[in-house]
Amino acid sequence: MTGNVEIKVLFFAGLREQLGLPSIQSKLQAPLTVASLQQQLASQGAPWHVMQSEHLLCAVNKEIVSPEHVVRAGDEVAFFPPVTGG
Amino acid sequence: MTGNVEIKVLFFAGLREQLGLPSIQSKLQAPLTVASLQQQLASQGAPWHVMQSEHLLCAVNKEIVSPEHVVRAGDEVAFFPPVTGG
Amino acid sequence: MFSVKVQHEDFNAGKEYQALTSVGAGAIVTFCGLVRDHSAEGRIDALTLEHYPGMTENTLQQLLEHAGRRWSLLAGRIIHRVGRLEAHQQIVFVGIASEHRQAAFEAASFVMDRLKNDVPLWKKQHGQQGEHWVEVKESDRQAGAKW
Amino acid sequence: MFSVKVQHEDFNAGKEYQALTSVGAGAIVTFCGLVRDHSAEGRIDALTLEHYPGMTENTLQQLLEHAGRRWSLLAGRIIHRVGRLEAHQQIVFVGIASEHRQAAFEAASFVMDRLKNDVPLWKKQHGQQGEHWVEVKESDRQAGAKW
Repeated sequence: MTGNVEIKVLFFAGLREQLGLPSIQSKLQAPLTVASLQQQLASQGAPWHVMQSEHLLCAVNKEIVSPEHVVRAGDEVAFFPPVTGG
Repeated sequence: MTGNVEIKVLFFAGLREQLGLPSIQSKLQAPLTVASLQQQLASQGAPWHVMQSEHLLCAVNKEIVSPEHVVRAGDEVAFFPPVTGG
Repeated sequence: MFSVKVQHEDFNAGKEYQALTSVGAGAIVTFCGLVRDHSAEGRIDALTLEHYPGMTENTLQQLLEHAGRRWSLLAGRIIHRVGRLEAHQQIVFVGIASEHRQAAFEAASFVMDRLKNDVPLWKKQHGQQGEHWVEVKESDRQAGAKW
Repeated sequence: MFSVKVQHEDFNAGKEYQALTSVGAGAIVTFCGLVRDHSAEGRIDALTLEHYPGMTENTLQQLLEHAGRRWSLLAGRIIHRVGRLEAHQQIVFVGIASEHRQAAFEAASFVMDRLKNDVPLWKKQHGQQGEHWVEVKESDRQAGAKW
């Protein structure tokens, strides 16, 4: 699948605060891996450089995925720092 | 210390039932180890032969002791099977 | 058999335990985590717990099911609170019922170790040093990796 | 800090847990043992628990103190019931409060493993096969020896 895909991206905890927003709706060029999505977001200048952190985790449709995971149209993508619950 | 010592001996659980009594008061020749006390009790004929079991535990004054422990006048001695609480 | 709740409201640990007594278990282990009033860095006034609605519940449910495949369990419950929680308040309840104690102890311990590594929940700490997001502890990472 | 009770009356596990929440703990682990309604040999109707008055309490207290030397604990409680207990009734409560969860889990598990080996308590089982004194399980002996 190629062309533009509409993707919702959520941010949580410290990352949400650093970016100053809980989510964005993005039109991006597909096919697209999580790693390249993260890179594209990180390249948008301040404060987006915080997306460069290799410690960030990514979930697609509420399941943890690896950086190689391919994002599809309609997916809900989330980036967040390592978890600290319990 | 030698001579006769007055000792209370308690029995619990299955051992108490096999002997048909919860305790005895005994005058015994001192010095006396737990092992020899157990042997003396066991040699009194039925049903006392059940005291021969090497699985029995012994407490003196409510602390577990080894067979070599020396019993003294006024001690409270208890014999019982391996424990199964919890 | 397995139930999960994510809520701001406090929970009654006694009632949660009671709910586990109806399954004929021989052993019930519960864990409760509470907000401590201090850490190595000083006084703690409160924590704010953030979660990812939907994913947090799913991941907790998967965690109980994972424990249920690994040990022979009769029932399991997790409640995790979110939002601002003051010092000494309850944060999390984990209850595991099984026939024998070893399975209950291990499964409850497993759930807590993995919860701290795998479930989308984040703690912000408010205290003597202002407020900051809690860092991952190396000891928690190791505890999660041992299973 | 450490409290022990041996009694016939039932206990309220929720209240026992509550009593442990006043010490500023970050982690509270509780264990409850209940009378199962079956074993490998068939139906169980009830258990009768016999103890050695005085020694049972002393040994339980020593067990908590031993745990308190081995782990960093804030509080610990044991209640062990004696007399006739029907299927599904509660037998024993162990509650441990500490700053961190690993100490609480390990200490509670240690107390149960050692209780089953060291504390003068004996179970008679009433059920399908009549009544008999419960035999020591090899798995319990091993669990007690591992600490």
